[in-house]
Amino acid sequence: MTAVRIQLEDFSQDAELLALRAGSQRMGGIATFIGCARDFSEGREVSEISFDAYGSMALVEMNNLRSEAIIKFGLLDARLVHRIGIIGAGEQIVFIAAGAEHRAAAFDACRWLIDELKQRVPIWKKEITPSGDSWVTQHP
Amino acid sequence: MTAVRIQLEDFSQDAELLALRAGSQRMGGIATFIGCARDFSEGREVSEISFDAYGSMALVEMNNLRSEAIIKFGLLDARLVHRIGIIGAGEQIVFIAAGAEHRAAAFDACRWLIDELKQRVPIWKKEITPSGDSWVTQHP
Amino acid sequence: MIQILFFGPVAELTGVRELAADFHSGMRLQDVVANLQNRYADAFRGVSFISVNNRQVRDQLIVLNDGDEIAFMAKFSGG
Amino acid sequence: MIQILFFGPVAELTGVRELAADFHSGMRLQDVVANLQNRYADAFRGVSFISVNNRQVRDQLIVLNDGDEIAFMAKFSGG
Repeated sequence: MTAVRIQLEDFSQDAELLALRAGSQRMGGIATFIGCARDFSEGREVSEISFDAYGSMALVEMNNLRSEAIIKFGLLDARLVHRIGIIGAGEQIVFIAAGAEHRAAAFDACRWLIDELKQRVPIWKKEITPSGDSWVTQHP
Repeated sequence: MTAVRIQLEDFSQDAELLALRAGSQRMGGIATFIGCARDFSEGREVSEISFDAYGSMALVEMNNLRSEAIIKFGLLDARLVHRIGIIGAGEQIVFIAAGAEHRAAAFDACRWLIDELKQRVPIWKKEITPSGDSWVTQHP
Repeated sequence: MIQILFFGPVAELTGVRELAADFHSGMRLQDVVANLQNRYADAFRGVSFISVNNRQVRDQLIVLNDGDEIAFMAKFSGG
Repeated sequence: MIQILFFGPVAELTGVRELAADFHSGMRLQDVVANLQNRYADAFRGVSFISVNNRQVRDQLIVLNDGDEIAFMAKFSGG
């Protein structure tokens, strides 16, 4: 299971964290972020979200983000997983984990990774609602 | 499985996050923190860590922290789990999860919760090293 | 051949996800852009980023190579 | 009876985790503290917090009730 993936299937945090922790017993703090599909957005009910990605470029960008974060924050390791396809309300979309010796670096890196992912990774989401579908424009 | 626990056994993030997400499909962002036992601290190898807790007071404080965080950061839910007993190098010690509509509140709350837990919850750690044991004094 | 890719909101407006364009020596990115902008005016109003071979490119004067993969992309909204 | 608890580094120095003290009407926290500080001088140098019934207390003049649980605690180091 590679550290950076784009996949249709759901992910397991237990499996991801086991893989993250396997690399080093010097890891004192792990910060993770899980993005989920909300059932309500911009005043409308959302039944599911459809994700499209430019897979090859998204993987390049996600791998770059991981490498940059490891250097910038002095991480011991980091993982990024993004799902594509149709994701129902309440389901998991994205997983980020950053492991460091101490918690400050882990938190800073995790937040930076999800912020940058939203800016730099070519993935697009369409909200499917009872009153029609619409592509989402990111509000940073 | 209650949202705030002190226990000997290891915990599963998958189980904790399933419980966290069960409460609301409006949860767009979940930030978690996992603290692990490092194999090295203050220049010494650490083989395991022994935790002692004032269980009843620790539970009161952890429940207070959860309630305060939910109000202070507008969370949809939060969970705190702390292990006690003997924990080997590389193993998990503490789990914090904060779920909110948007990620900023989730990150802020998760970080606040682990910072406050270290200040307010009556738990003590002793590092067991090849050259002897020593109680840890917190460096905030 | 130059491979042209559309995704998400852009693909929805072009109605296609992939196109091929004939390559000719000295061909520049701006040549491909001008041609497609003409054909897919609506879709191109939503294009914010262009990549060549998985790398974002701002300078449309760059010279293309045979086999290049060009993507026209709306603002990202993953995560 | 007043129940007295020690944990972690404090318990290691007192050599006990629990003690019971006779309760008498009008008894104040400072009475318990003075008595124990005398008996366990070493351990008490490491005491940073005192709780009565799971709640931190700073005012040692508070009057105790029969059945109160008092804990003497070093600085916390959980997490």
